Amino acid sequence: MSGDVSNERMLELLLQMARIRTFEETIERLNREGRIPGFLHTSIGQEACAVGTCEALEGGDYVTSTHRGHGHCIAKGADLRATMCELYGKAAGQNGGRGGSMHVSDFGVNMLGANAIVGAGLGIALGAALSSKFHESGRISVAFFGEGASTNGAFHENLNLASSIGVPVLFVCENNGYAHEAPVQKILSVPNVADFHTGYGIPGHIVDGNDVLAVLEVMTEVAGMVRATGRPALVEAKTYRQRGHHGGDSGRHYRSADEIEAWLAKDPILRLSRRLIESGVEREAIDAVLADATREVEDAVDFAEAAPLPDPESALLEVYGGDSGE
Amino acid sequence: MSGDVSNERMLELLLQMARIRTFEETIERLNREGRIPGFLHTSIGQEACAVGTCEALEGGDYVTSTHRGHGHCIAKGADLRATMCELYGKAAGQNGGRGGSMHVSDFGVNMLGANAIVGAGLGIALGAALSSKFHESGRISVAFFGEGASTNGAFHENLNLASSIGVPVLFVCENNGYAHEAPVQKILSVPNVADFHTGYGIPGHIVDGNDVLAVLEVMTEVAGMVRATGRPALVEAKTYRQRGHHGGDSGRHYRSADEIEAWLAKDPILRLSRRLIESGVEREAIDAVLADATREVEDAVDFAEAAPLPDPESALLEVYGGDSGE
Amino acid sequence: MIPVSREITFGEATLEAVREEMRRDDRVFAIGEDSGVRGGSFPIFRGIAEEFGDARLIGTPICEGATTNTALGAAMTGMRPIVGLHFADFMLRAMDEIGDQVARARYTFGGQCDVPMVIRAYDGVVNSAATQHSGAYEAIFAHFPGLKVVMPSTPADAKGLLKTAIRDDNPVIFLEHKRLLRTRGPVPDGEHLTPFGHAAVRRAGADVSIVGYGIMMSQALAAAERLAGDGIDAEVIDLRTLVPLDEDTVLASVARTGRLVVTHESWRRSGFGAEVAAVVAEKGFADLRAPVMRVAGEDVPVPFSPVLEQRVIPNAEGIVDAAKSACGHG
Amino acid sequence: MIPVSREITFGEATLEAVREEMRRDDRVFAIGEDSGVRGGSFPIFRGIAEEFGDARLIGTPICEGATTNTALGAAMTGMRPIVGLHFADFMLRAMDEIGDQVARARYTFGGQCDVPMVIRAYDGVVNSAATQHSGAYEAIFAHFPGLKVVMPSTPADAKGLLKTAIRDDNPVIFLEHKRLLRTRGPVPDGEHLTPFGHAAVRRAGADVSIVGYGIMMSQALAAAERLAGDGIDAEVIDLRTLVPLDEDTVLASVARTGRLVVTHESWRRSGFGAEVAAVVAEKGFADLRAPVMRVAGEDVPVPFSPVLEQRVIPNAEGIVDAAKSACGHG
Ligand SMILES: Cc1ncc(C[n+]2csc(CCOP(=O)(O)OP(=O)(O)O)c2C)c(N)n1
Ligand SMILES: Cc1ncc(C[n+]2csc(CCOP(=O)(O)OP(=O)(O)O)c2C)c(N)n1
Ligand SMILES: [Mg+2]
Ligand SMILES: [Mg+2]
Repeated sequence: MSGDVSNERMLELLLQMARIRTFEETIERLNREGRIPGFLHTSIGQEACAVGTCEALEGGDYVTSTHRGHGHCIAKGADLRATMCELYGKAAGQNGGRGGSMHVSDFGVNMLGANAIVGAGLGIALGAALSSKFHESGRISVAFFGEGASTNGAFHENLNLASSIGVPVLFVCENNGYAHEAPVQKILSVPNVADFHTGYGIPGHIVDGNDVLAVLEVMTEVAGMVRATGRPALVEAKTYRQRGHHGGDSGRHYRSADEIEAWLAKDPILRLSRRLIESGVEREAIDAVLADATREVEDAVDFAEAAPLPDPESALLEVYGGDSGE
Repeated sequence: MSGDVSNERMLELLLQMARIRTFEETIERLNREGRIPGFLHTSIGQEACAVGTCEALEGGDYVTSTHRGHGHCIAKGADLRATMCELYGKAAGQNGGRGGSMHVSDFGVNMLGANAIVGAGLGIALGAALSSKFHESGRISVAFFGEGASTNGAFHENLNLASSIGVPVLFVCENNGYAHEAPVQKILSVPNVADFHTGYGIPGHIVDGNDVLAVLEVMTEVAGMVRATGRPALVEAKTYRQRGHHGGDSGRHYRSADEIEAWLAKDPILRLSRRLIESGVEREAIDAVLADATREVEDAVDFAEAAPLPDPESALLEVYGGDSGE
Repeated sequence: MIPVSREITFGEATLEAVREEMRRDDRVFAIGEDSGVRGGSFPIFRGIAEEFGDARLIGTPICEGATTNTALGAAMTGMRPIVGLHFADFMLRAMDEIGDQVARARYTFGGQCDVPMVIRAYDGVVNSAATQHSGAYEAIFAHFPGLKVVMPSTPADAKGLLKTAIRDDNPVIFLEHKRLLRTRGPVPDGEHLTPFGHAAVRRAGADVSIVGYGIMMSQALAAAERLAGDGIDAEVIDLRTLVPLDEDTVLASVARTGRLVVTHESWRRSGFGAEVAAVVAEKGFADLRAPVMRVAGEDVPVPFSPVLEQRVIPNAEGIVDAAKSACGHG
Repeated sequence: MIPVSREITFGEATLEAVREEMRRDDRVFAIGEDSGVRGGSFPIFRGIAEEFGDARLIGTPICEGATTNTALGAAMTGMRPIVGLHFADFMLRAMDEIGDQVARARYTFGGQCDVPMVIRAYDGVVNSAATQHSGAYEAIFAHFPGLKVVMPSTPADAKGLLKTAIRDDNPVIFLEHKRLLRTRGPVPDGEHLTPFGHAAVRRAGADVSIVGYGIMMSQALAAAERLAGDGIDAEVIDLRTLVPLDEDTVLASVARTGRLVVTHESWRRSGFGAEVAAVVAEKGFADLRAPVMRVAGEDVPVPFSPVLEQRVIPNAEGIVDAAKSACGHG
């Protein structure tokens, strides 16, 4: 399986995952140090989901995300400097510093935003897919969400609506085992979120979310089908949130050390690195990629540190905009 | 199947269905004549669902309903005079005339109300079941709802919540083929609402909703299981709305005459009458039951006609009540 | 002022607006519950499918929340949805979507996108529809920055304001009172747009300013007639849009009359009348010669029984009493 | 006035209230999202499971709507739920349930049942939580007849009002500002109940009445100190409960001072300050000697960046300016 991915492409996937990892480890520290304000939810350990999925997309495709959205944003091609500025609350952030971590976005690459309300991204992605259908653009939408979101009515309404009206949207559940402190089996009665597909007459798939090559393979197939048929699909990626729910949560008082250890051993970056070695790539080439990621993130930090804050008065602008229709 | 129901019991079931039928035919006319105000949604053709289900319950069990709630209310044992008064907007209605058709209720028989918001009754039934669990009363709750409600997030949230916390609530879907003008297959991608049971780890059943004996049999079994296990279940009764969505809708511009005819032939009262004849009951006995129903309803109308209107100033009372906690 | 060409109903006027804008701009489409979207008792998009095909009238299941966020996603990516949520009551089932998503997308994303969408619903009290089908929530929508809120009172405004709403690049909440739907009035032929933020002085007067919108306009005008009989010359102002609010017209009126009565059918407490009262109590205080009176719905869930229902909604008589009381103080 | 026995935090005070009432009455139970209900950053029911067992702290999935209607069904049938919805923002996802079901059940069913339930949530702006975690919707809840709305500003009131809320036979929306949770203050030992509908005069003064609630009380008191330095003697009134509203205390204060500044952190437009202004502009008009000023949140979705966030929330300085402006007019 996925034996046909070239070493070059694997190194590219590694770079993307390392970029997200380094970015999030860095902002985690900067947040603790008080340089980045607000709440942070990192996707450390889940990078293969974001990267494997976005790698299967075309540039014009749309993505929506959750409160845990840095990885999706970066994987979709968001500018690292601008994204870092957004986290710093600087004017040069994509949102002008108005959104921060829970609202990172880059409309330039059709990343339509993280969202702080569980389940809200699904409908927005559906609407973007409806646009694509109207425009006959051939674009599809991806809505990332957590397994916790599947306990909310928005999940059900949107899957049913998408199937009922027929639009090309790919619902991607990153099942990381926990919704804040709640283990998935406490809040869901089915073993797999993908099992819900039967209720909506759409295909459902499960993939190892810590194996970027497996994610890429499944997503390539499913995204292609969504594009070809103009109809929705549901994919569940089984993964794990290595950190706490957010910066202030160790994540250790409701999860066993053994469980965490076991998942660390399945770390997606580690796994791809091992795979690269097996495929004959030199350790140095891998290290060079990791160093590249570090350099990029450092550059973004330097840029954001030096960037100006927004003018306080600009807080009153952009509530309304565009043409007033008059 | 259901061969063990005595003729007496069948006649009792017939009386209950006829009572609802006559009641609704009567209020339909009174509404057209302007004597009963507001919107009316009748359940004509669906009586077997209400009667077969409530017959399987015990007196203390709770019921919640929808905008189409007269039948559920009467089947649960609500006082006919008071219910008629409520429809007239008279002071002697259970709600003092504040609710009308879409809010008929009788808390004296634990009928916790019709509800004009699609899907809202599910949570209220769930909460009543939670009460029963706290009180260890052995009571269960039934939430009646239409297949249209199963496209709303409230349906999904409540089935999942009920399963997750474990409460004795029986979700009864009356699939009458249409949500207002929309045929079920336009708004749902699964053939049966009961199919959703798999997503919530609860049992699901389908029953012929126009056969009161079949409904009684299935509900007796399922209600017993809900009571015994303290856990939810889902039953779908396949039935048909003989009338339009509400008084102002003929129901004929989006449904074929053939379809309507075919279902009229499956009328639940007709079917039970035929069955009674087959079981050796005299036509006279059946007619006597129907006459009883007519008399009861006429009595209720006479009572309601003569009953006083509420004092207009009472409109300002009962917004808050009970103990103010101070 | 308006060239009287023909009389049509309020409901017909809104359908004209939708049809004209859909012909003009193929990014405009309609979306709403399949049940009743085409016909039914409140035909919010009657005739649209016939002219434009099913592709431009998306019928949905009963999922107000998902429908609203879907419209948002479409609006963020170049379309111009008109959402029909039928009864305004059902908007409560999409309050997160309307208040937390639609209203804020443009601002939170730093202006990276426009959000050109209209959400239409029928609100207010009619014929014993009872509490869950009588809701009117304009005060709530006006609270959320990012939304515009429109409440027309005439067929001409219904058409002109709806066309303006559809062309606006911001989300517009467009609320149509059920009792207005069949009222008739003159509507100009041809292109007819009514700008936002411009109140209409429906009757000029010198003694007291009666400010309201929507269904209460007919009551306000009736009250003004009766007041005239008692020698009180009332000015009647129709706000037309609550957001943006035409403070200038209201303040200028109060500067002349010195007295203010605000009226709406929805609940008094924390209603939009309080906002108007507060604006005038601040910016027009020097002109005020009497207490600011509110004539609004009683603070109770709307009851079913006609005698009760009538007791809780405001009417011309209440406006007359309030205006007299204000003038008594003057 | 309050016998000072000990100082505890606002958050601890609410947990004391919950614990005491759960001990007192076994019909009282807690329900809320499983995620974080026990601990986490905002421990709305910390320690409850430990003392009362999982049976009386129902952990739910992420379904605010279903949870609220479930609590309603339990309340209608003899239980007394306390619902924890965490961030007030999430209440928008239960707006139909709160506004259309919970608020109206008693009235619509003609008093056949009581609805003894409390809905708790954390609201307001804190530390760049950004727009969807900074919401405060008291003006919306106050609009729905049938709800009571409580916004305590001190640990003592947090405890006393929450205990009163739990004993109330009507639904109570109980809103706790996130920035208040760790503030400390004296809380009396033993049984401590604070009645609804009684505002607290936090500082007596003769020149201007500053009326507010919740988080703005500290700003109002700071403003009063600064105003005192400028020779302006401000009275500071803490409403404590918005519904029922203690009109008498507010009107009596304005009768003495002739000037009113209303303040809240939530949005100005159609905010609760408008209601207070409207009540006084009607019932206290004869006493008013200056424009009624509102000092409230700017009408923008709360932005993330600290410099922007600070720009949009009101503070003592704004209250000082408004009070001076009012006094300048007097
Ligand atoms: C409607 C809503 N309810 C509650 C929350 C609070 N909340 C934020 S994240 C979260 C858990 C989400 O779990 P999951 O969907 O599995 O995503 P994960 O955090 O694991 O990525 C909760 C309950 C919210 N943001 N929105
Ligand atoms: C939340 C909500 N959305 C829309 C409506 C309008 N409405 C009333 S009944 C109905 C159709 C319901 O269909 P179904 O659940 O199948 O029940 P039936 O009418 O067939 O008994 C709709 C859409 C409503 N009452 N509540
Ligand atoms: Mg998760
Ligand atoms: Mg149906």
